[in-house]
Amino acid sequence: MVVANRAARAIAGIDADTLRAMYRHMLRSRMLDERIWLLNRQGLVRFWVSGMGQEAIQVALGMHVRPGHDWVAPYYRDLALTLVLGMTPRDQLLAAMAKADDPNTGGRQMPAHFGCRRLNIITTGSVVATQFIHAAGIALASKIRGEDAVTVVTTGEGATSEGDFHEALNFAATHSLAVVFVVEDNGLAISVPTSKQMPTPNVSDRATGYGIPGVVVDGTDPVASYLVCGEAVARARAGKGPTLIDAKVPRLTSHSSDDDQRRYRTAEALETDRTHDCLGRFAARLGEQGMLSARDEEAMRAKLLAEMDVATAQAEAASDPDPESVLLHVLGDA
Amino acid sequence: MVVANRAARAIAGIDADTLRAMYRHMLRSRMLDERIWLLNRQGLVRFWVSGMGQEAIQVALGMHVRPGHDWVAPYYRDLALTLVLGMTPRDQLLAAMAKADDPNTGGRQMPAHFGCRRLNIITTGSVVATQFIHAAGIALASKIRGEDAVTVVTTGEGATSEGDFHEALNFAATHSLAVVFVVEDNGLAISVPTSKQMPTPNVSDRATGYGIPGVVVDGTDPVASYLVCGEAVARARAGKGPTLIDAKVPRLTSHSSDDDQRRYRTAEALETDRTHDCLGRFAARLGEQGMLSARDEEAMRAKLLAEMDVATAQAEAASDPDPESVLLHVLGDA
Amino acid sequence: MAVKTYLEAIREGMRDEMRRDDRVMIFGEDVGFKGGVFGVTEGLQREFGEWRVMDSPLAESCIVGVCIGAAFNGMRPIAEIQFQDFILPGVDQIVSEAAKIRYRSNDDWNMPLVIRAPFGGGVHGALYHSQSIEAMFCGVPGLRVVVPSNPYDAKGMLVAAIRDPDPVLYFEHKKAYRSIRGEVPDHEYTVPLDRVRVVREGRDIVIFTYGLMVDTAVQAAERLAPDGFSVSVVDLRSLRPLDRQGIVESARRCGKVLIAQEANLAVSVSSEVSAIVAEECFEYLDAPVMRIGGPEVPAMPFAKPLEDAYLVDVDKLESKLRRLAEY
Amino acid sequence: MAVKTYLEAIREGMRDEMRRDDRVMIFGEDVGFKGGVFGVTEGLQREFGEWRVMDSPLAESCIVGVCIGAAFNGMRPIAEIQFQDFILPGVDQIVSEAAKIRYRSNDDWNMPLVIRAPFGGGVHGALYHSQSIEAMFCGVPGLRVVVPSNPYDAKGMLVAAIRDPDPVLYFEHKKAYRSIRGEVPDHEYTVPLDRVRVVREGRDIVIFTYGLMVDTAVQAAERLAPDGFSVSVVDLRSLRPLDRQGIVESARRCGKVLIAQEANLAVSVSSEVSAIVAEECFEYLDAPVMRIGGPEVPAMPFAKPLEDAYLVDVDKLESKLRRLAEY
Ligand SMILES: Cc1ncc(C[n+]2csc(CCOP(=O)(O)OP(=O)(O)O)c2C)c(N)n1
Ligand SMILES: Cc1ncc(C[n+]2csc(CCOP(=O)(O)OP(=O)(O)O)c2C)c(N)n1
Ligand SMILES: [Mg+2]
Ligand SMILES: [Mg+2]
Repeated sequence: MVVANRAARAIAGIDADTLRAMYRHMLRSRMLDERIWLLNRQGLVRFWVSGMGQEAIQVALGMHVRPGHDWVAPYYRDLALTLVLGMTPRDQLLAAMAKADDPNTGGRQMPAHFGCRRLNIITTGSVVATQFIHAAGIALASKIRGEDAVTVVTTGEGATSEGDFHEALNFAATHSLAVVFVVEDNGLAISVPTSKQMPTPNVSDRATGYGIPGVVVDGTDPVASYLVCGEAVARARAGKGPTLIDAKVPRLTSHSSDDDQRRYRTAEALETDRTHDCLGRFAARLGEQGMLSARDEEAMRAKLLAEMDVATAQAEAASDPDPESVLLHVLGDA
Repeated sequence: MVVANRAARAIAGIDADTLRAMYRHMLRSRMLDERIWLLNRQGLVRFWVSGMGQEAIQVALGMHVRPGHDWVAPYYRDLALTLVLGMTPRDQLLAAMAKADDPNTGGRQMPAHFGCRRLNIITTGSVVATQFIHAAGIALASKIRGEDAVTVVTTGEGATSEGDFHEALNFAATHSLAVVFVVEDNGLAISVPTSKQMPTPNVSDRATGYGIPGVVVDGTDPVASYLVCGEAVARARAGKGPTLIDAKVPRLTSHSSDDDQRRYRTAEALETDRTHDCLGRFAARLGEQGMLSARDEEAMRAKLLAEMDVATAQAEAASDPDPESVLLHVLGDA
Repeated sequence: MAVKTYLEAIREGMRDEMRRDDRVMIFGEDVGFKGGVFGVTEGLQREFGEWRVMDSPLAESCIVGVCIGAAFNGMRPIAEIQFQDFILPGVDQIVSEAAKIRYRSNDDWNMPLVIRAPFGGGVHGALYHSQSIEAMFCGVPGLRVVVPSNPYDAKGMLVAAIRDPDPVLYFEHKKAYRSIRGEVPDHEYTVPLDRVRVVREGRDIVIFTYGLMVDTAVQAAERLAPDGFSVSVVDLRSLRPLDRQGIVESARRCGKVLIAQEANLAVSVSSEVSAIVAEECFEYLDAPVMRIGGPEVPAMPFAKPLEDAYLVDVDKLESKLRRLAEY
Repeated sequence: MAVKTYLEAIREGMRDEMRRDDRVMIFGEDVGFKGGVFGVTEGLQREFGEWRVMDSPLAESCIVGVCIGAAFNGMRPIAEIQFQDFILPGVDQIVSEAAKIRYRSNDDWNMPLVIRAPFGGGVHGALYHSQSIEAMFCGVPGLRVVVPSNPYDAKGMLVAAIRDPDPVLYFEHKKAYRSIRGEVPDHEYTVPLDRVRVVREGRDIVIFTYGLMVDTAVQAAERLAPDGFSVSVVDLRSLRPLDRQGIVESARRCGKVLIAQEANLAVSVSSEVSAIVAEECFEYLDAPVMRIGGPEVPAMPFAKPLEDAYLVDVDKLESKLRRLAEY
């Protein structure tokens, strides 16, 4: 990739290649997300729950994970995270269209119910908050075997009201397990604002009570997010225990394709969210630093668009699950 | 009651009558507790779970509750609390011997599963931690109706690991409900020490994360406990929201009559606990202040012993539940 | 009488009771300003205010437990669980607490509480937005479990549930919300919580069923009429307690019994109805008691071919019915 | 072969598997230094260390969820729930997660997990230390639910459960711990998780039962022998999946069926066994399928007269059996 002449070499110690890679991940996720919305409106995807606006923190986090070595317990908005780890637009389009070859669930679950054994991404269901405890258990196993794998787990802020959130933090902190808890805090649980969900504005305020670090970060700032996640992962890997990260993000779409947020949010709130979109601001910042020219960006988009087109075509052409397979995989062979 | 000549009028603003009343409550509970252990060894009580060592905080709390106006969600060690509120040794002996007239449960539940509608003591089961959320719900109803009733809820420290603890604190704090959460922290959940239960030594450390006051108090010190509970109840009554009190207490007995703590605790630990017995130290303190002479104390004991004897005889003579009543009270009449 | 949807009938039941009794309140995720993810509580917060139609945190044990607490303290709460699938974090509060409060306190306390939740599939809801897990509660003494199948019952049973002094789980088929319509009186009425309803009278076979499957059963029954088979359809309405007498009467009269449900069969409502028939109708039966329901797989998958394969539709029900008719 | 208690057999099953396979670990309240409230894990922490026999916090969702996580990451965890009654805060992790992991991931993941818990009454445990709520899980696809009735099965089925690639709920009758003894081989063996065991052969009536009630049933059966009634006793052993073939064979051979259990009857294992018999044995039955179990009340009370009234003992079982014999 051509870099503008008097380009900076790094921002806050993160080199230009890494920053460009991060931007590309974010853009790729956004374009895939937009594609899936389009397919939803065309009737080819029956449900979608989007990650738009939350890409920066996800990509920042994913950059520190060693795929297949570390462990990931994601939630449904983590499209960008799964791409960073090695899943592909084709994988997620197969899922979106509920095709037999969907590597996440074989078309059995709604789209955005991520999972991939090869990459140590555990299978996720729809019941929020259960994955917190899984993450603690995964990290316990790593600790018992003396491995340095780190487990990262993500969630929305609403789900932190569930008891499982507390049980997981309590256990992980008690045994200094290598877990990074990341809250992608978009201020809403469907229609319920944080003020009716919890008594303080920051989930990370809870950290003190468990004797672990709690950090608030602008989750739309890839640089700040990268640094915070890097520190938390390093801490975990060094055996120093969990960190609770509270990443503030906007929710750029309705809760899901079955929802219409204009019915419960003001026009101003929607506009404010749009001004917090991570993508354009990051492109501008990289541009200012001479790390990404408008031409670079256009070329990147063009390539990604081609990727989306191919992947869409492949997914559309793929087979539906066999009706009789509904009976398979309840129990294995003893 | 005769007060020694140059007696102090108060300790820390608590007048002598109140202090003596508190001592009497503590002693009465202790004597009843000892009586029930005796009956257990005689085979007349099939199970007992004791409050010995935890009387001071319970009595201190109970002194601030307006019985029948405020609400109480107790746990199984709260014998002393129930006595302060107005239940009697006879009531609890009927329960201990599983008699039909047991006002708590009619002999249906194990002893120490307290409840009394007349006194707004909700019925309690054995599943720990569920009562936290009930307390929040009770307080919500009071708030909706604009009443100034306060709800107090107690627990051991082990039970705070349950998700319900978090869900209750989160909800009560979000809506500034009039709940006082009291942890009777004896350092053990059956055999599991705090160090394996939670990451910090004090449950009250959690309070910050919910934006509410958290206080550690010596739960064997009736004076300190009285002040802390008084403040929390006043705060709640004034509509300023919940407080989390972490009262440190010893566990002077095995977990229950089915347990033998000598199998998992050291002789030193048992001895340390004995030196933290609230009862003798409070008697001595009142004695030093001229508020309670040895003669007063003996007279008090003698009266209480007579009460225990009468109550024991009454409970022994009371009827067992009718076998056919096993079918009653599953559903009411619609 | 106005024709209303199943959803409107439920909303009206709540609204009318809230107007009559200010102890009635609603608590659940998104029930307030948004009016619930299905719109069942739409408009109610505007009428009754933020405290009586209250958004809960995202925590089901909290939803149920807070309602239990409020009921201790004189309220008549209605908890809304967003999907029946998500009731499980609240199971301990329902089964260990609500169900046992009257019994364990020897009648000192009782628990007037309604827990509403949408269940059922066929709405591309996949594993966690399609389940029918009511059986889990139908074995629990101290609970009532009811499922209305039409707007009239929906309103009348909900009003009865709100007035009932014990915990009632009131499950609504989410596909019925806007697809099932019927006449609903404007005046106050209740429908008993523990009586079957004979939806269609027949002589040869009786189908016991509940929820949206009542409709499917009526359609299947009609398909057999031209062939001279006369099929009863009985809506169970109450899954706990079951109306033993109502079941036995129809089973004895018809002599052939089919139990149909959307849920998987093992250890379910279908099992208990079959066991009751076995106990009480031995000398009246002309054929084995048959059952049809979901397969023994964890839940309904998302992909359309899999969802279709999972669901009992009119065709599948008809062919089972013919097998029984021809026995 | 040495004679051991039911409790010793369970402990030995865990110990042997832990020696053979260092992925096996135990996690639960008080299981470590104390060795569990019943002493089942006594001595195991000494042998295997604090990490493989680990005291959990007092939090059942955490117990199950941590074991799920550990199983994702290559371990073979055994969760101990202190009493079956206290499994309910962990139900979501069991039913929404463990049971659905293989299916929802399209076989990408599986969940080799054992959850042990003592159930049953007659030990003055009152409402919350006496329950038999296994039925709640027996309708859940993706789970295995087993109950051993004797030391030989207890060890062999536990070893099989640990090696099984899916979640197994392994329920132990707490009154059997020290009261039931039997021969237990020292060598390695397993007992299949899904086969009934014919405990006693008879021609006239078959009793299907499980857990401690197997013993009661054998005693009741013997009381009828002098009167010329020949009674089979079949131990179900696996409550999910039920051994359909094993049930049908005995039911057909005997023609009269009694199902006995400690749990209340509605929507229970007894219901499903009855429904299976109804479906498969219609032309073989000489009498109605009968059931006996706990009453429909929330749980067993504490007072001795109430506990006795609740429990099915040999006398009650005998008189039910005589009614069936005389039909
Ligand atoms: C246990 C449970 N209850 C309810 C739901 C329904 N539900 C799905 S997403 C959601 C809101 C989640 O909000 P948050 O955790 O903030 O995540 P966000 O969607 O905002 O990213 C709810 C209530 C669920 N999936 N699981
Ligand atoms: C949900 C649940 N799990 C387990 C138990 C069994 N149990 C009863 S008391 C207890 C320990 C409680 O410890 P703590 O909360 O510290 O109270 P303490 O007995 O020390 O006062 C346990 C594990 C229970 N009653 N409820
Ligand atoms: Mg959110
Ligand atoms: Mg304790």
